[in-house]
Formats: sequence, C-alpha cells, structure tokens
Amino acid sequence: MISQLPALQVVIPLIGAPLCIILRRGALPWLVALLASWVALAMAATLLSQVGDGEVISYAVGGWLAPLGIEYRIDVLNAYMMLLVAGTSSIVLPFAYKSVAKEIPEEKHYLFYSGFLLMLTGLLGMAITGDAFNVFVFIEISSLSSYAMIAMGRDRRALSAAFTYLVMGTVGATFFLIGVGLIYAVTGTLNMADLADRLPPIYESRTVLAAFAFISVGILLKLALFPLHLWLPNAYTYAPSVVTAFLAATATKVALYLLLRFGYTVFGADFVFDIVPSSQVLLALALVGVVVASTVAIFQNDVKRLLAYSSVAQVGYIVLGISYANVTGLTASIVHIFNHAATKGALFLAMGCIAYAAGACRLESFAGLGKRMPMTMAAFVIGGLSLIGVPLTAGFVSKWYLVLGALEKGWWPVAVVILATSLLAAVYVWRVVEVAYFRDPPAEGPVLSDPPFALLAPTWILTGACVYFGIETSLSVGFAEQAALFLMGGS
Amino acid sequence: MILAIDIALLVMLAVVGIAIIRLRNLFAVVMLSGIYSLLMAGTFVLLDAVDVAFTEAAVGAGISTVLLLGVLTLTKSREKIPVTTPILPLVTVIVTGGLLIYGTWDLPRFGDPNAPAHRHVAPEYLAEATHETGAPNVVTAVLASYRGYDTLGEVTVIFTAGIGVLLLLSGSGVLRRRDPETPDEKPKSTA
Amino acid sequence: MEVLGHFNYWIVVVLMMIGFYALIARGNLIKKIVGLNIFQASVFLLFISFGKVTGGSAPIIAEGIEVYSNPLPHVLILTAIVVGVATTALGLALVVRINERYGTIEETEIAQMDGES
Amino acid sequence: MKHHLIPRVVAKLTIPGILLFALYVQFHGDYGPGGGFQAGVIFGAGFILYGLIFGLQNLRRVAPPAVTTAFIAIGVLVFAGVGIVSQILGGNYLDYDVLAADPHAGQHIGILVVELGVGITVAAVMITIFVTFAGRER
Repeated sequence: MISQLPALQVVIPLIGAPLCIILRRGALPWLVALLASWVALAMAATLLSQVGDGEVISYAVGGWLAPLGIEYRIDVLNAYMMLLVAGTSSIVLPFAYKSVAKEIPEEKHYLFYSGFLLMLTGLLGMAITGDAFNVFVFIEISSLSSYAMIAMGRDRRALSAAFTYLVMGTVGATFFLIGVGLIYAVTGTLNMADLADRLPPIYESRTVLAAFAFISVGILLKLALFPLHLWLPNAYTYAPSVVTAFLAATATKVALYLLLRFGYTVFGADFVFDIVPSSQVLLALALVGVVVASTVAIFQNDVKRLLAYSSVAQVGYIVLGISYANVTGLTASIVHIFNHAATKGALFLAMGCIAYAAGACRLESFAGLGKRMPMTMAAFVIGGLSLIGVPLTAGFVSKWYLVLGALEKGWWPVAVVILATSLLAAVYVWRVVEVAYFRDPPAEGPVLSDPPFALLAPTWILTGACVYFGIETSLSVGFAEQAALFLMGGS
Repeated sequence: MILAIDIALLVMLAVVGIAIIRLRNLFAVVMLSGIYSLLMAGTFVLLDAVDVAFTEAAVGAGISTVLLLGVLTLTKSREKIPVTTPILPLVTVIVTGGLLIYGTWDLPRFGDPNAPAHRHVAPEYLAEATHETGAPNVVTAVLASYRGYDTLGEVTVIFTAGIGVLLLLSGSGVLRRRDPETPDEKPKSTA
Repeated sequence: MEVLGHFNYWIVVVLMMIGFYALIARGNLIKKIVGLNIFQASVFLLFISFGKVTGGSAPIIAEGIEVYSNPLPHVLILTAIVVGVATTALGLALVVRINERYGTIEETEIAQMDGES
Repeated sequence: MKHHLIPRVVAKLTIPGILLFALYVQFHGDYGPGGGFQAGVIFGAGFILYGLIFGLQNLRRVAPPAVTTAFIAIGVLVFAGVGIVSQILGGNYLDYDVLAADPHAGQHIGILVVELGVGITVAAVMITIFVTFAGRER
C-alpha cells in the first residue's frame, strides 16, 4: 500500500474531479473535493516523512522503468512542495463552502469544485513527476483549469484578465515545450535523472544553451517574475476569492519549484551558474522586480490588487535568494516559498471574508472595518506584519535568511534593498490599516460584521501559521535547509 | 527528394502564414488557418508521422476551424486596423527567432540516423514495443502503455477544457435563445 | 549539405515566429487565437522534424521494413495537439464571453473600457 | 438547414457510416494509424453533423446535455480506473501486465480499455462544446 502512495498522490484528486461531475447534486461535489484534498494532504505528509532524511523514492508509472516509461521521483524538495499545495487546498476548501455559495451561481458549483480539483491535480503532478514532458502536460492541466476558474469572477474584467493569462500562460508553456524538444533532440531522453547524466558532456552545445533559455523563460512567465508578471495583478484581483487565495499561495510557488528542479537537477548548478550568467540576470530582475512591484503596490486602491502586486514583489525575494547560489540563499528561498504561501493565503482569505460581507475589496469600503469586522481585520494585520517581516512572524524568518545570505556573499547593498523594500511593504500595509482602524464607517449602507465561523476558522488557521512558523522554525526551516543541501549536494 | 518536397511544403506554409497576418477579413483568416493545418498534416505524412497527421487534420482543419467559424458568427468578422506600429512584439519575435536559429546550429543534421534522439530510448521502443504490447503501431504502444500516464494527463486536459467551456458558457443566459424549452438554462443576475 | 541539413529547421523557426507575431502583435482576440494555433502547430513540426530518419518509414512494424522514424516525438506531439485544441476551445469560450460583456473583441478597446470602469 | 431535403437525406445516409468509421478507428488503432482520440473526434463529428442539419433541439434530444456531461467524466474514470485496478492486482499504476494471467493479453486489454476511455471523453467533450457554443447564438 505505502509503495503505491506516489501514484495515488496525484490520482486521488484526479479521480475526484470527474466524480464531482457525476455526483453533481447539492454539497456532494464540495465534499468530494474536501475529502480528496485531505487524503492528498495525509499522503503528502507521509511521503515527506519518508524522504525527510535525504532518501529518494522512485516510482515507475505503468511498471515501465525510466527512461522508457514515466518516472515519479520524490525527494525532500518536492515532497515539501506537495505538502504545501495539498495543505493550502485542505485549508481553503472548508472556506470555499460558504464563499463559493455567495460568489458562484449555484448550478455551476459542481463544475467549480471539479475545476478546483483539477488545479490541485495539475500542481501536484508538476511537483511529483520526474519526466520533462510530463511536466508540460500537468502545467497545462493546472493552467487551463486556472484560466476557467479566474474567469468565474463577477467583474467582467475577470474575463479579460483570464484571456491575458491564457495568452501569456500558453506562450510560457509553449516555450517550455520548445526547450524540452531541443534537449530531447540532443540527448534522446525526457527523464530528468537521465538528462542530468547526459547533459554535462554537451554543456558547450549551443542547442543546450537555447533549450535552457526557453525553459527558463517559459517557467519565469509562469512564476510571474518582473517583467513577465503582467498577467498576475488582474488575474488575482478579479478571480473569485477562493481561487485567488489558492493560486496566490501555490501556483507561482510550484513554478518556482520547477525553476529549482530544472536549474539544479536537470541542467546542473555548474551549467546554470558557471557557464550561463544566471546569477547576475536573476539578481538584476529580482531587485528591479521587488522595488518596482512594492512601489506600485502602494498606489493601488483595490486591496486585492495591492496584495497581488505584493505577490510579484515576493516572487522577486524568492528569486533573489536563488540568485545568491549559496546554501543560505537557497534555504531562504525555499523557506520563503512556504512562509509566503501561509502569509498570502491568510491575507487573501481575509479578503474573501471582506468580499463575503461587503462584496468588494476597494480601499474606501475598508473604512471602519477595524471595529465592524474585528476578527477579520486582526487576521489581516497579523498577515500584514508577516508580509513586512516583523519579528515573531513567518515573514521575518525568511527575510532574516535572505539578508544573511546576502551578507555571506558580501552583497551588502542587496541587504539594504531588502530592508528598504520592507519599509515599502510597511507603507502599503499601513494604508489599509489606517483606513480600517482610523476612519469612521460610512453613515449609509448596511452595517457590516464578521463573517460566519466557517470562513473565519480557515483564515485564522493560516494566520496562526504565520505566527507559529515565525517562532517555531524547526519544521519549515529544517526541511528547507535539507532541501537546499540536497540540491546543492546533488550538483 | 523528400527534402525537396518538404522544403516546398514549408515555403507554402510560410506564404499562408504571412497571408494570415496581413488579411483583415477574419473569415478568410480562419479558412487559411484550416489550409495551414492541412498543409501541416501533409508535411507530417512526409515526415512519417501518420498518426500525428491524422490528428492534425482532424483537429486543426476540423475542430478548430468549426469552432472558429462558430465564434465568428457571434462576433464581428473584421479586424480593426491597429493604431500603433508594434515595435516591441517585433523585437521580441526577432530575438526569440534569433535565439532559436542559434540553438539549431548544434542540432544533428535533419534526418541524420545517428542523431542522439534515434540512438537512445527510441530504438528500444522499436525493438520491444510490438513484442511486449502486441500492437504493431509503435506510436499506439508508446502512447497507451509506455507513456500511458501522459495520455491520462491528455484526457484530463480534454476533460478540463470541457469543464472550462461549461463553466464559461453554460447557463447564465444573457442572450435570447432560439429554443426556450431547455429547462436547465435560466437567466442569472450575476452574469 | 550541412546548410541544407539545417534549412528545414530554419523555415520551421520562421513559421513559429509568424504565429508568435500574430499572437503578440495583433489586437484582435480571434486573430490571436489563430496565431496561437500557428505558433503551436509549427512547434509540433519542429518536434516531428527531430523524429525523421532519412530513408525511414512510419513506425508501424511490418515485414521487410528495416528503418523506422523515431516514434517518440510523434507520441509527444499527439498529446501536445490535444492540449493545443483544448486551449483553443477554452480561449474561444472566453472570446465569446468577452464579446458579450464588452461588445468588442479588440484588445485596445477592451483595455480602454477596463481603464474607465 | 432544417427544411432542405437533400442535406437531410445525405446526413441520414452518412451519419451511421461516420459512427461506424469512428468505431473502426477506435478499435483498429493497434494496427494502423488512429486510436481513441481520433475516434472520439470522428464520433463527435457525427453528432455535430446531426445537430447542424436537424437543429440543436433535436441534437439535445438525442444527446441530452446532462448525459454528455456525465460521459465526459466517465471516460476519465474508465482510464484512471484501469490504473487503480492494476494497483489492486498488485502492479504499479497503469501497469497492464497484471490485468490478465499473460502479460501480453494484459497489455492488450489495458490498451483497449484505456483507448476506449479516451474515445468516450473526447466524443462527449466535442458534443458538449458544440452544444454550448451553438446555444449562445446572438
């Protein structure tokens, strides 16, 4: 049974999606989605406990050994990612029940939950597989379902945002495909481990260089690194609350995982950092991205949009850590993938609570919410503190390692930029807090109050995670450090 | 000989492609894109990919064209003339294309039987697949068995497209309908 | 021969770029979808070109045939074609909805309306 | 097109042929070009032709949306189910060898069923997409 876990990890949510269509009545689709997600979470936890000490599980799908067949290859890094993805969906789905009831027409609920499970399946599949082409297939499963789910937002701009994402996402996936084709043409294999063996002798080949460029640009489009982030702000702003919370916490993170996987495992650190000037390129893009996105966030009047730009900035921090090319930087990146998922998940769920009560997330509608919706706004404040990186929150831990890694390299100007942009984050979080706590609620209009427990509980679980992982870091940092050592050691 | 036909087909494809960019009548564009797919299918046959050719003809010249025509009847069929000249896209395309040409430089010669892709993995399929799966069509054997998991993903993608189209277009009838007796489609305020 | 041996790839690259250009430079959403189709179909052709073996025949095992073309790119592209048509269907569904809600399928006009509302 | 005699007669004659050809492509994919996907497309095309000639209402009667939607799911379940069955029988996911006593027979069964799953989903999605698009006329 336990040896079959890797396959079931993806297949359980995959089977859940069509089951939602068959059992389309009432709350059944939601229940199917919830169960599939919780089972996936339990399996991810089991897998992580098995590979925690640096072991690697290989699973031959169809019984065909790699490189003939498709291989699942689970190490501490992707088990960690799967735990993150399944964990987020397991917390978001209980929230979905009431939130979706309010935001999505009832006769489409079964389609919505089916689509949600497809997003989950796609992201898990991207994380688990050890086959370069199989990655492409699962990228498309997660992307296509995301396009449709984003378009379910009530504002018509959700449609144009989804279309923009569809165009940029497909360009990204096609670039990735071109890259995979090129490395296939010069190596004859698609299996990642096999590629890792066959690429080093031909590092000087121009084809390998072009393949690396196409795969990287394709993934960077997916993870929305500045200036390839143009699809992200509108998509996150106008998507239904649940979809935003799930995607913001996981989608760009799994793309970041792919960047690490292809960079370290497939192409190898020697190629990526010594032959190609990746470090310099990523450093420049990350720094500009962090500064520009944080600044733009300050001037947003829709809080969801503000948080979306903040996400672009956070992606910048994560890529920054990767660009250091040392263990501390890599640890910082991986731990920030986790911490930012918790932080943004909490913040976007708080947005979902406000959308549930007020219907919109415009800044002016926040006036007086500190009194009217104390629990929701308290969650927002804690999440905001974690976003800034205040001590005792998860955000502090990742920024600490990020600064540490920069100093290790002797890049003190980078450390200064990290601190300065944290101040920018403080400014945009403060703008919201000021309106919510120091401005009187409008005299007219309905009196708002905190949403029901079913919405508050998931929000507070993630908010609690922001605090918990700020104090007790042995789990998040522990696994991240192991994953970083594993990647660096494997090169 | 094959190379000559191949090149001729490719040049025709390029001509059709450029015509698609230049034409503003979208009906003509859609018809040309169908022709593009047919030419592409012909090229696939020439390159021994009969299964792919079959599929490209059915999908590109069939489904896609029908869908595009269907959408055209719902929208305007003339493209507007752009206000600005697109410099940035042109630069992007030239850089991307340049990088690809650069990348092709170290590729094995077209049709080279000693290319790495033909020396590793593929020979094992050709030698073993029919014996192990009983299917003379190696493409089917690899598709359904060796890489069956990709195919499960492919079905899931199709499933996703079906769900996505239903999410977007079912119900929410903001429009007048010809056959009002369908019970499961009532107007929605959220639409 | 070396130049001729790569000429095939170069035209395929040109085809890809024609589609890519139509996708990113054109403002009409339907034309973008057509551009996307051309771009992807040309990428498929690149893969199939990698699979061709001079003197080979289609990879259906039969008596008396010794040389076959590489079946693996064919398998990959079969999957990719399906993914492509799925994307097209979803994109067109979005176009229909956009046309209903905005009354236009021109990108510039949509962006203008987005900016106003 | 509902009131033109010739298209109606031609359609009535050709549609059974199209569906038969689809079945041929479905089950002959082992030997020649073709397989579940192509068969599904052709099968769906038969229904679409019916819808074009005899109208959407009639197509909805022949292939009710609720039923086609269910079939979209069934195809995926059939495919994924084969994998689960092979796990229950002691193999890895989608390992067809264990489906029968003889690995060759197992492979044969596996490929056949899996391709059938593909065909069902593809045909159902084709019909669904046609009906939903055509249902949105101006």
